[in-house]
Amino acid sequence: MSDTDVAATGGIPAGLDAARPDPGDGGPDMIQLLTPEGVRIPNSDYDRYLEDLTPDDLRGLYRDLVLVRRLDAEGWSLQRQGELGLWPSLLGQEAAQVGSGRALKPQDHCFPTYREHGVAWCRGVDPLSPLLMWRGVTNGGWDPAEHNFHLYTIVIGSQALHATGYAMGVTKDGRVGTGDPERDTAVIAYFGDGASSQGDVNEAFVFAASYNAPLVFFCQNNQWAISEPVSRQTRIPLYQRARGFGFPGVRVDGNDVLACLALTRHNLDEARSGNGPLFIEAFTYRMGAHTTADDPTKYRFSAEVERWKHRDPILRYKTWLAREGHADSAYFEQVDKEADEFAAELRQRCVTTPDPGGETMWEHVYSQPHPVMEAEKAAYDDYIASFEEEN
Amino acid sequence: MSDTDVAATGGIPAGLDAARPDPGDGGPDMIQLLTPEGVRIPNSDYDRYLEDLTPDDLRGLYRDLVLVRRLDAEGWSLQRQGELGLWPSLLGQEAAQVGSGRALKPQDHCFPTYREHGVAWCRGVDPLSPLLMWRGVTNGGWDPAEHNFHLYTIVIGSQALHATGYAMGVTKDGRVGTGDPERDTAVIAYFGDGASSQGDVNEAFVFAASYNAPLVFFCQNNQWAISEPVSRQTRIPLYQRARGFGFPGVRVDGNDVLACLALTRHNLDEARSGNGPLFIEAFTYRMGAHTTADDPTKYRFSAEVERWKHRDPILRYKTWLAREGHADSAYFEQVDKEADEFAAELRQRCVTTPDPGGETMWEHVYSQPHPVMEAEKAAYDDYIASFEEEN
Amino acid sequence: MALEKLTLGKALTAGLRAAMDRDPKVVLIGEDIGKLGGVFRITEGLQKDFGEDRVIDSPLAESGIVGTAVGMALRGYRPVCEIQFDGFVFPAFDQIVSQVAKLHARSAGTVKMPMVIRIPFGGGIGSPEHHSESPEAYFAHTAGLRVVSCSNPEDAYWMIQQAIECDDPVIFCEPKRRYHDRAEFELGGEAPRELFSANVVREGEDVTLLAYGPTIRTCLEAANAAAEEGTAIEVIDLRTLSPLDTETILASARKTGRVVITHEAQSFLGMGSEIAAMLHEELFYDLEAPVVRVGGANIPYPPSRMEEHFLPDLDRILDGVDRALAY
Amino acid sequence: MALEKLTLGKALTAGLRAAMDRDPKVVLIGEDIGKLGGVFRITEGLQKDFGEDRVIDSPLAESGIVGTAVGMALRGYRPVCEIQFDGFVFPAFDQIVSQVAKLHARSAGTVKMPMVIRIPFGGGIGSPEHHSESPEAYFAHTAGLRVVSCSNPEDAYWMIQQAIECDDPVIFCEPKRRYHDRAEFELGGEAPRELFSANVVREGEDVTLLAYGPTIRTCLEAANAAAEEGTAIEVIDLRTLSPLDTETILASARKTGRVVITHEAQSFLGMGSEIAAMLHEELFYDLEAPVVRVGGANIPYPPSRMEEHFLPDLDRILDGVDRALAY
Ligand SMILES: Cc1ncc(C[n+]2csc(CCOP(=O)(O)OP(=O)(O)O)c2C)c(N)n1
Ligand SMILES: Cc1ncc(C[n+]2csc(CCOP(=O)(O)OP(=O)(O)O)c2C)c(N)n1
Ligand SMILES: [Mg+2]
Ligand SMILES: [Mg+2]
Repeated sequence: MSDTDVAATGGIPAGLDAARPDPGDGGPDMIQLLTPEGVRIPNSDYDRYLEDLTPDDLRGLYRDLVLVRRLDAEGWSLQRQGELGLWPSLLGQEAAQVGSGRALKPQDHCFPTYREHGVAWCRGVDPLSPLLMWRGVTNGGWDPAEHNFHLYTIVIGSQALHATGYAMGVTKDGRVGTGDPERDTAVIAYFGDGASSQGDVNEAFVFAASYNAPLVFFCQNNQWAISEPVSRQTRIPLYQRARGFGFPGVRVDGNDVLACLALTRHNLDEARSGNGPLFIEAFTYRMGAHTTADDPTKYRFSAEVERWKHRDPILRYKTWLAREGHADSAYFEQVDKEADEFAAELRQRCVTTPDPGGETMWEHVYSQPHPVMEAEKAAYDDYIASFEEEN
Repeated sequence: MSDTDVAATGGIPAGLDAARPDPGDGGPDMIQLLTPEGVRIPNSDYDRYLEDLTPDDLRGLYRDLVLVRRLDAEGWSLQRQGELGLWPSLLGQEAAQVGSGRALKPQDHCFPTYREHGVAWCRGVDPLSPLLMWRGVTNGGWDPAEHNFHLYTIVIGSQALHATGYAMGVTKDGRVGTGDPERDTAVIAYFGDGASSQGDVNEAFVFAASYNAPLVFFCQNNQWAISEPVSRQTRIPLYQRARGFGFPGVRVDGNDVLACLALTRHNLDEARSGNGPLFIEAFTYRMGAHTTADDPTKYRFSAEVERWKHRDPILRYKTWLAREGHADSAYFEQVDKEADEFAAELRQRCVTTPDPGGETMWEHVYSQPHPVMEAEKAAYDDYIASFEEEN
Repeated sequence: MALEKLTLGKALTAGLRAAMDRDPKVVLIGEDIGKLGGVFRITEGLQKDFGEDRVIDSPLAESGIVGTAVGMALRGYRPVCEIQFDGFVFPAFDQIVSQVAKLHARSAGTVKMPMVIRIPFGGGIGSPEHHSESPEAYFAHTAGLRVVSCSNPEDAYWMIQQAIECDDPVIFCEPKRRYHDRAEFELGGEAPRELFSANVVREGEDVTLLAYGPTIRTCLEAANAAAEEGTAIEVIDLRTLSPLDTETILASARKTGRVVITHEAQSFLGMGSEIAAMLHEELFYDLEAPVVRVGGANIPYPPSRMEEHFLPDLDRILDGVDRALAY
Repeated sequence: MALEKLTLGKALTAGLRAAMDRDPKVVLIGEDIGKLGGVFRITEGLQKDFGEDRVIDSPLAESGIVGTAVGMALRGYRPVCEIQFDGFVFPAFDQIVSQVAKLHARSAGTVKMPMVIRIPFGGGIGSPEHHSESPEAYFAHTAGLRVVSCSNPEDAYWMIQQAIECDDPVIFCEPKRRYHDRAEFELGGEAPRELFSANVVREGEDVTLLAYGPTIRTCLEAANAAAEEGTAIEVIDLRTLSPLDTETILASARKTGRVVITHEAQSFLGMGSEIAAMLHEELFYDLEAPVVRVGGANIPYPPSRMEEHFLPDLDRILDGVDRALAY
C-alpha cells in the first residue's frame, strides 16, 4: 500500500505521516481453504485433514468461534468496569486459535502466550482461570497437566524453549513415531510476530531442530507487536524464518478456521511421526488494541482495521456453513443465546471471586520447607495480629 | 562419512564408537578459487575482486599467512611453558582470517571473537596485545579505535550485537551508500559455528536486517565448538541461516585465502553500498585443540584431522604462488627467517612484561569518581602498607 | 527559566528532550518508544521531533536493545535504552553485567560506555506478573555499573540529564507508580545537586528513614503521621544506590542513632542489607538500635490483588519506625 | 559401603552417577558434557554409561539449556544443567529468575521445578575474563531459588544428590579451584546431614569465621595459623546460602561475639551484607565487634595476574580476624 493508497482509503490520524507497512493479503504462498467471502477453495494437499468432520463437528467449530469471541468481549468489558487489571484481547484471532486448538489430540501439549484464551477454551480449561489471572487473583494458577495446557507466559518468547524441552521429553518417553495415534504426542508452541525477534525463540528453533523435537511452532502473525509493525521484526514473510534453521515453514490464512485446523493437523501429524519441528505462520490481524492499556490510534490507520474487518474469521465461516446447509439461523441464534448465558455466568463467577488474603502470599513459593521465608511469614502474622489487638 | 569409512581411514580412539558427522568438502555451494592442490579456478563473479592485486600484494598475503601461523605457534608454546594462562589457536584458519582481514578498508570496523589473532595482525594491532590478554596481564586493554579492531569478546556471540549497533551508528553518521569509497564504511562481525546458536547472534540478524545495517557477518565454521560438531548447532549448512532472516548468505572455502579475500571484499562493498547485512560462512577447520586446555582426542577422530591437513591453507597458496612465478624459494626462505625473528622478538617482549601491581586493579572501572570504590582502594593501600611496616 | 508544573513522567520527557537538544549524539532505543511514545508515554513526541534515527523503535528483544546500544556507544553515540517493564530487563542481563559494566575496565579505559538504561520499576499499579519488580540490587551488586532512582519530578528532570551526561553506564530506575505525581519546578538553569548524592528531603532528630524511588512519598507521609505523634523523622532520598552516598547516610545516622530503610525489593540481599551492614560496621557504638529493614516479602512478586500485603506501606514503615524507637 | 578417596570433582561425578542410577528421570544437559565429559570432566563417562538421551550435549546457548530444562521438568524429568563457567550463566539469567524461580508460585503449586543448575564458580585458577566470577548473590536475592555450595569431596558427593532430590530449583555452586582437592569418605549409605544446613567444620571460642565453597580451605588454614597464636577460630561452612541456616550462624555468633565472613564475590551486596545485617539485627547487644566482611574487591574480576590481590587470601582473612578481635 503506497502513501497515496493510504490517503485514498482515508482515515490518516494526525501524526501518522509515514506509510505503515501493508499487512497485505498474505500473498500467493498463503494457504486458504475458505475465502473471506465464504467460498471453499479445494486443496488437494490439505482437504483430507477435514474429511472426517461431521456436520456436528463443523457446527462445533462455529460455536467455539462465537463463544471464544464472547469470552473475549467479556474480558474486555470486565476490565473496563475495573474488575480485571488488564485484558489482552484475541479479537480477530479466533480462527487461528480455534483451528489450531481443535487440531490437537488430548495427549498433545500446548504452550500458550498470554492471549490464547481461545486455545485454552478448546483444551477444556475453565475460562475463569485466565480471567482470574488478569484480575490479579492468581498469576496463572491452573494445573498444566490437567488439560495439557501450560500456564500463560508473559515474558515474550520464554515458552518456546519450554515447549522445546517438553517435546524433547516426549521423545525420551518414546512417544514419537510409534505409529500409535493415541500414543504419539506432539507439542505446540504459540507466539507472536514480535516474539520472533527474541533470542529465546530462535534458540528454540536451534534446539528443536537439533533434537528433531515433535514440536509445531505456531506463530500468530497479527501484524503488530503493540505499536510495532511486523516489518520491524522481519524483512521477509515470517514463515520463511524456519528455513534458516532447516525445517519447514508454511503460511496459513489465520482467519480461516478450516485452513488453520487442516494445516495444524497436518503439521502435528508430522511432528508425531518424528518429522519435527515445523513452523506455521497464521496470518491474521489484531483487530483491537494490544491490551486494554493500549491506544492503537497512536500508531495505526483505521483504514487498515477496516480492511481486515472484511476478512472476519467468524463471518466467512458462518456464510459457508449456512450456504452448505450445515447450520441454519435457528442454530446461529441458539449459539448466540448460549454465548449470552455463558458470558453472564462467567462474569458472575469472576466478580464474586474474593481477593486472596495476604497470609496466602507465602504459599507455593517453595515446595519444601524454607525457614527464612517461614520466619517472615510468622512476623507478618504477628504484625497483622498486632492491629487486631489494637482494635 | 559412514562408520565403515571412518574405520577404513583408521584412528578411532577408544570410546569414540559413534560416527562423527562428516564436515565434508563444503559441497557444491562452496565458492573456491584455489583448490587444495593449488589450482586456480576462474570465477566470473569474484575474480574481479582480485584484479588489482600486484605480485607484491600476493606475496604479502603469503607473508601474512606465515607470520600469523608463527604468531599462533608462539602463543601455544608460551602457554605450554607457563607464560600464558590459555591460548586459543587459529591453526588451520589462517586463510579465513587473513583473507577477510585484508579485505577490510582502514575505516571499516571489526568485531572479533577471541581467536582472531590473524585479523588483528591484518589490522595492525600489536600482536603483543592478544598475548598479554591471554597471559592475564590485561583483559584486552587495547584501544579499539586505534585500528578499528574491537576488543576480544569471550562471552559467545555478544559481539554480534555490538557490531550491529556500531553499524547502525555508521548509518546514522551518513557513511553508507554515498559512493565515496574512502568514506563509506562497513562493519564485520566474526563468530564461530557454535556461536550461531546463541540468542544474541540471532537477535543481531534480526536487528541488522531490520535496520539494513552495513554489516558482514563472518562465521568461521571450523566444524567444532569445543567438543561439539557443527551438526549439533544446525541441520543445514550454516550460510543458509541468513535466508531465514532475509539477507544473503554464502559459503566460501575458508582455507582458500583468495576466495576469502574476494568474497569478503564483495560483501563489504555491498554493505558499504547499503545492501547489508550479509552473511559469509567460511568453511574451515580447527586443526588443533579448542584451546591449550582442551584434549580433542576425547571427541574427534584423528582421521578427520588428517584429511583436513591436505586442505592446508598455506600449502596450497604457496604452491600456486610458486607455480605462477609470483614467488620463489628465496622469497619463501626469507619469510621463514622473518617469522623466526618476529617470533623471537614477540616472545621476548611477552615474557619480560611484568605483572601489574594490585593497586592498579581499581583503575578504569569507572571513568568518573566513585567514592565507595575509592574508599576500598584506600583501605587496600593501608593494608599493604601495614605489611611494609611489619617488615 | 520557566517555572513549570509537571508530572514525573513528563519531567522525564522534558529531561530527555533537553539532553537530545544539547547533544546530537544522544539517541533513544526501545520497544514502542516511537509513535506510541512508550507504554508510559515518556518518549511522547520525541520521534516526531528528532526523527526515527534518534528515537529508534527496536525489534522485540531486550538483549538486542542493550547489545546494539553498546555498539552505538562504541561508535560515539550516547544511547538511552528503554526497558518496557522491570521484569523484562532480564533478557538483557548478560549484556548489562558482562559487557556494559565491564567494557571500560576491559579496555583499560580506552572505551567509555556512556549509556543509560531506563527501567520503570516497582509495583502498586495492579499489574500482572513481571510488571512490578524491583531489580535494583542485581545491578548495584554489579561493579562497573552505577544505579540511581528518582522520586519526584524535579529530580527526574535533572537526573535523567545528568545520567546521560555521565560517561559511565547508569541504570536509571523510574518509580512507575509515581509517573503521575506532579510538582512545580524550574526547567533549565543549573541542576540543584550532583547526580550521585543523596538528598535529605525532610529533617528530623529521632529516626533516619532511608528510601528511594516510589517509597519516598510513602516515607514523607509516614513522617507527617509520626510528627503528629511527636516523632521527628529525617527522610533521606538515597537517589544513588551505586555508589551509595555514605557520607550523607552516616551523618544522619550519627545524629539520630536510629535508622529504618525501606524498599519494595525483596529484603534478602536487598539494598537494605548493604546499608545495614555498612552502618553496623561504621557506627557500631553509635547506633541506638539495629537498623530496621522494611522490604518487600521474600517471595516472587505476588498477584496484584495481594500486592498491598507485599509492599511496604505507611503502616509497615511506621511499624519499622516504632521498632527502631523501641530499643 | 566403600571408603574411597576422591577429588571433589570425582565426588561430584560419583554423586551424579548415583542419582542417575537411582532415578531414570534424572537427565543432564550442558555444553560438552558428553564425550568430553565437560570442560572439568565432572560428567566424564556418564554419557557412555547412560546414553545420549540422558547426558545431553546441547547447542551453544545457555538460555536454551535452562529453558529446555524447564520444559523437561514440566514433562516429569529432573534435569541437571551444567553451566560451563560462572560468567556464562548470565545468558540464562532471564529463564532462571523469571521462569525457574517463579513457576511453582505461578502455578499455585501444581508445577514443580526439580532442577539443578550446576555452576563451577570462583577464581584463583589463572583464567581469562568471565571464568572466575562468583554470581551467587544474584541468585540468593531471587525468591523461589535455593542456592548451595559445597567445599569438600564428601559434601560434593552428597549435596549434589540431595539437590537433585529436592523438588525446588537449586543453584549448585561448585568451587572450581577445589575440584582437585582430595578426601577419603564413604560412598553410599546415609547422607551425613541435611542439604540446607550449615556445618561447623572447626570449633572455636574466640571468633566465628563464615565462608562457603572455595574459601573454606583458606579459612581452615587461617584457623590453624591463628591457633598457633592462641586464637580459637570457629569455622562454619555455610553450605546453604538460600535459605541461610540462621540457627547455626546465630548460635556460633552468640558464643564468640565476633564474626568474620569471607567470600570471593564483590562485597557490596554480597552474601556478607545479608549476614552482617541479619546478625546486627538479631544480636544487637550480643556482638562484641562489628561483623567483618572480607570479600572480593568491588570491581569487575581483574586479569588473572592481579587476581591474588582481588581474592580474599589467608592474610586478608587473618587481618579480618584481627580486626574483629581488636574491638
Ligand atoms: C521480554 C518482554 N519484553 C517486553 C514485553 C512487553 N510486551 C508484552 S506483549 C508485547 C508485544 C508482543 O507482540 P507479539 O509477539 O507480536 O504478540 P501479540 O501481543 O501481538 O500477540 C510486548 C513488547 C514482554 N511481555 N516481555
Ligand atoms: C556464553 C558462553 N558460553 C560458553 C562459553 C565457553 N566456550 C568458549 S569457546 C566455546 C566454543 C565456541 O565455539 P565456536 O563458536 O564454534 O567458536 P570456535 O571456538 O570454534 O572458534 C565455548 C562453549 C563462552 N565463552 N561463552
Ligand atoms: Mg503480534
Ligand atoms: Mg567452531
